[in-house]
Amino acid sequence: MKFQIPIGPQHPALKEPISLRMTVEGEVIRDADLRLGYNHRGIEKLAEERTYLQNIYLTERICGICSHSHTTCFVQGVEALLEVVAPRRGQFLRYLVAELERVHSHLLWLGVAGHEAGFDSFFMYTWRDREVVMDILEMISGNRVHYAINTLGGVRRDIDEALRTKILDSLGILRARTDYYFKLGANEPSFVGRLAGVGRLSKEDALALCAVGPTARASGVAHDVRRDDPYGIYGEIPFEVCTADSCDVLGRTVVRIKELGQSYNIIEYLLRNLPDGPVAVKAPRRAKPGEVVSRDEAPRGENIHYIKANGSDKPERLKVRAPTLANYAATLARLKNGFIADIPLIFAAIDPCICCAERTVELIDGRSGRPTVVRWSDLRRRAARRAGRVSKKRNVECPL
Amino acid sequence: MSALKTLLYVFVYPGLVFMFVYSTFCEWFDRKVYARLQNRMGPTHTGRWGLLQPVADFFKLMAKEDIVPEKADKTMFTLLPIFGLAVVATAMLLLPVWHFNPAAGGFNSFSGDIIVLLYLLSLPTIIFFLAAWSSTNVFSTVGGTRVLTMFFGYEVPLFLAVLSPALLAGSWRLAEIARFFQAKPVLLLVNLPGFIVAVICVQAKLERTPFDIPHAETEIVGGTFTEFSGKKLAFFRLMTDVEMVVSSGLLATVFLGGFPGGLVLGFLQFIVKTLFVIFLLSLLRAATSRIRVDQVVSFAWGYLAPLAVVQLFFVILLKGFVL
Amino acid sequence: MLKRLVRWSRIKSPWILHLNSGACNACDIEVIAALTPRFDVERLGVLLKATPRHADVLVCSGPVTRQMKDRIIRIYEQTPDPKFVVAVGACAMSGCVYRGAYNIMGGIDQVIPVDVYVPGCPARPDAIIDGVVKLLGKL
Amino acid sequence: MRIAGFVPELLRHLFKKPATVDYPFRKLEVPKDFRGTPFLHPETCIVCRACERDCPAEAIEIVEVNAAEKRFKMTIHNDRCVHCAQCVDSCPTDAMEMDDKFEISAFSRWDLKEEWEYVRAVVKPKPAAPAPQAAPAAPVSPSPVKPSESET
Amino acid sequence: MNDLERIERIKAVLGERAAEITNPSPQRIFLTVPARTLVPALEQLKTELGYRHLSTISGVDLGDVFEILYHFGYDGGNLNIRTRIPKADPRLPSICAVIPGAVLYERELQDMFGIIVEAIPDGRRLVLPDDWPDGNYPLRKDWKHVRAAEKIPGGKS
Ligand code: SF4
Ligand code: SF4
Ligand code: SF4
Ligand code: SF4
Ligand code: SF4
Ligand code: SF4
Ligand code: SF4
Ligand code: SF4
Repeated sequence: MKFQIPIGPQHPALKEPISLRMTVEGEVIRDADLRLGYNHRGIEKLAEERTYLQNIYLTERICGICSHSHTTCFVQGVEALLEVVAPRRGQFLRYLVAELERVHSHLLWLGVAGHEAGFDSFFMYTWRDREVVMDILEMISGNRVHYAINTLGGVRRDIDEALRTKILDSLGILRARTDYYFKLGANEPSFVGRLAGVGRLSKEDALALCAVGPTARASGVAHDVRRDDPYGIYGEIPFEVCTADSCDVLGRTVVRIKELGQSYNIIEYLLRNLPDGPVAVKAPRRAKPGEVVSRDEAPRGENIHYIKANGSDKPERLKVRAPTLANYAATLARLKNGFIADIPLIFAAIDPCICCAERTVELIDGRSGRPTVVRWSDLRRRAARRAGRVSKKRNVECPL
Repeated sequence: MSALKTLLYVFVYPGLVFMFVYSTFCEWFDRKVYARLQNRMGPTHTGRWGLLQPVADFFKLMAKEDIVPEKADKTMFTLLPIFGLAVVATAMLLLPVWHFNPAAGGFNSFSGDIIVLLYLLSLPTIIFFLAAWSSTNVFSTVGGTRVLTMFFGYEVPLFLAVLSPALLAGSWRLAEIARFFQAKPVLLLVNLPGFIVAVICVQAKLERTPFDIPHAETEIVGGTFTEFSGKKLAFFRLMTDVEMVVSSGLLATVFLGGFPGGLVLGFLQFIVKTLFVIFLLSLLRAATSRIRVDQVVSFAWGYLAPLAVVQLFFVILLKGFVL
Repeated sequence: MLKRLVRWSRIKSPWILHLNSGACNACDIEVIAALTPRFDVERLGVLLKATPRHADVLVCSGPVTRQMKDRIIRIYEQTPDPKFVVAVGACAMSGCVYRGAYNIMGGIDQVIPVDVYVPGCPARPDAIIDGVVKLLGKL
Repeated sequence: MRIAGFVPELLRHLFKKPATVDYPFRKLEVPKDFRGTPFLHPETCIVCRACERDCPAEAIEIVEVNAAEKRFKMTIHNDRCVHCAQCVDSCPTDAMEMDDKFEISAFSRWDLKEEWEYVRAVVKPKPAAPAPQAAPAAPVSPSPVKPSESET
Repeated sequence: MNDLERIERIKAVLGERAAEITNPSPQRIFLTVPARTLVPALEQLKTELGYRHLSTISGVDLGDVFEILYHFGYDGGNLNIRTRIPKADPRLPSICAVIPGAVLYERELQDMFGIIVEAIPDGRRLVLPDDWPDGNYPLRKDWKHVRAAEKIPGGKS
């Protein structure tokens, strides 16, 4: 007997609208379908009508969590098309902001994960500490979220000595807090039990389904664009690619926390070795016909922009693929032949903000069309039960 | 005179007026403590220190449009909130405060009132369930089922936990239990495990984290109350607050030695002791993450109930051999 | 007297429902950030509610995408009176950088009436609080 | 469940000052380069329309009121502006500037539109091209009428 | 392994199928493969040379033809496989059999360009709204969007 399950976006409290439809047979999902479009704005078409300069601000607004990674990716590509190279100080600042953004994004993710688990105090504490990063970013760029710091040929603002020391000081606080959360996470068995063994994505699957970012890294796939395809100055920065072998949600959490530490190191390195000089060079407005593929490592994984120029001051084509979409593909295919009970947890694992995945699931009987309602919560309960069994069987060790 | 006293009892203290004032105060206290534990300020600008916040919430809701969903069972939907409030108000009257005189009988103090009180405290759960059921919203329905599932988890341990002090005191009357422990305060320590069990059960009864499963907003929106708005929601909120006061009052009576000392001192004792219990509840709320329904049941039966039973046995042995 | 009481309570206890109709996430994050310790809107009696039935103020962010239009209207209708709508961010006011995109209907006010517009991209949490406070001041 | 792990931290904060800034009663300070609201110095605007061209959000609109008098009207649509300060960077004569106001919420979108009506300014080109963007938010182009960045 | 070696290897493996292969900038290789032989070519590249991480698929409307680019990431750079199909008959073989992760990108192509991806395992609409009129493909160059007039409530105060 086959059912159809649409998930969302009827949920009145949803944050960002997406929808999932699944066909299930008993407990097993036979087919999963993702329905985007609730948040589709048509940015790619719009980009063809805007100049390169305007497009920086447009790509920034693809997403408000990793806004900087999109502009970085875009600007890198356009700089290649325009044949300009950003000065070294400009590049240092650009990637400084990128790493700060990674910190803010991972802290945000931790908080939301806590909130999703009903652990509001944890959420409040991580978000309080996130404000430290937000303040730094605001001081550097003049805005809390859309930093608008990238421009063609460099960055728009410089930092002074006072700010430099201030950031270095703040790093101490952040490091201490991150260590604390690390310990708290490791010591809270209910939290660990909830995450371990859930949403398994084997290394083979992660590779076959082109997963990116922490999702892939938690499956032991050491993909990191910063190292694989070094852009900007990443070739000269020492850092480690953090991976975990547990292939589950817990692994993804661990990878994220470890990456926080790496980011602090990178930030420190960048600030200590900040070269002197200008932060930007002048860039022409028109690009010669040509095409470029630009990639960068956003907090959630590989981000790729394909830009084709036609000689005017507007791109002929801008193709954007944000990391979450790449992971949706992996997740969707994984859902097939998986258990209904696993849906929420799998989603929780790839997604930056889990709140949106909180929808009702409606089971529609394939034959009679009469909807039998299965609730998200039920699914989650089943999921957890299954997870408990699985983890007991495999005796999952906490890698923390 | 006694008629006047009864009237005062019913309407002023601990009756309706006090009930309203104190339960809103307790909600404020709870919210404030919770916020402070999270390094926030909590309600601040509604009245002094935000004291009037729950009152404002109440009146705001009273003045709001009241939507009855089309599919809902209209009578049930409308009556349940009022009925619920009436139940907890009655329960409130059973708390042995004010004219604290164990010798005198009266409508509010009789042998077995502890059982009646516990029974009255179970009713809200049923009312929540019915409310959820009658609103026919999917989220509410889940909420309702969860309410019932949890009910079977925590109710028995709570009964067992409250039973042991009663056994120790050898009475089924709240006032006498309290008096017994006032006479022998050392014996209160004996009941410590029971107290812990009872606090956890009350937390579950009040559906607060980690037991806020029936209205886990990240999972099922507003849960039980998804469809309730306006007055009905206001009543339900007030009802939960009163339930909190009554439960903490009950715990304070049986585990913390009641509220002796006549009008003024007794009143102070009442406030201090209930606030202490509420503080514990808030701390519990802040320190935990939500658990799942099946975990509630297994936790209750796996840990709470055995602990309560052990406590009970211990009390029986104690009573048999030592006293 | 009663009127004043009601008015006072309304000012003191605005419960919000957050509605994203296709925003870039930044405004949403800032709305959530307003709940966290730094800004803590609970000081002012603001609680984030999960269902429109409990809400007084709809805090909308993001331009209205074609797909979300009907849903926004439905949520607006589910909210009991008196209800207010706060449009947070340039998107919710006018569509900002997405103006002219084929899947965008424009700001929230193209679909439901808006009471207060909070500019910013994203609006800072304090700006959002300021918007809500201004709205309350108008009551 | 080891609840106790978190309790000391919680209790510690009970007696600490909350991290909250009591916002509407105590303002938060914005950093010195905060990007607030753009505004125009009409006396230096030469109507080169560079700001209008570069604005990503169609927030700047310049219309000619009277061609003979060279009167122009600029509208900044604050309901569209994304506060990116690109107009400030683009303006060759520094006629555009950002202030640090961000609490500009209004009850009507019309109240968010700011207008200036002015006669086109004639400004001498600045003597030397400043080192491009050495200073934050420095004007990008040295030439007043035709930003040289436009064609290369 | 540097770019040149990679190119040599690709040439060796694909032989005839590699119609054109360029290396416009370091870490970027562009390879043109005819649409007919796309799937076997990808298969070979995957099994023999290990190009298995598909980043995304881009479509470009070049007037009479659609150009489709498959962006593959590898350790140290990026391989972009280009293929062209006529706009009059926009048919493209699905590569999901080789790269299972490609399905969302292929669905996006269908939505946005009206390309018919043959044998796609799941061809439902992905990004466009439910009430989107059929036959409108936003990313085609000849498709223009007419803005609806914006009405600002209230008058000037
Ligand atoms: S990035 Fe994709 S989903 Fe987002 S607007 Fe562009 S086409 Fe739509
Ligand atoms: S992955 Fe996408 S949605 Fe998520 S933060 Fe990055 S750009 Fe935004
Ligand atoms: S997970 Fe985050 S990005 Fe995804 S829909 Fe939810 S809120 Fe939006
Ligand atoms: S995470 Fe949950 S509670 Fe928080 S805003 Fe999202 S839906 Fe609401
Ligand atoms: S106003 Fe700006 S920050 Fe807010 S949703 Fe729109 S683009 Fe994002
Ligand atoms: S700040 Fe940006 S959006 Fe606003 S007017 Fe200037 S260029 Fe336009
Ligand atoms: S760029 Fe400056 S000078 Fe030119 S029109 Fe704008 S404000 Fe005037
Ligand atoms: S170059 Fe001339 S036409 Fe072009 S924007 Fe500048 S002033 Fe206008």
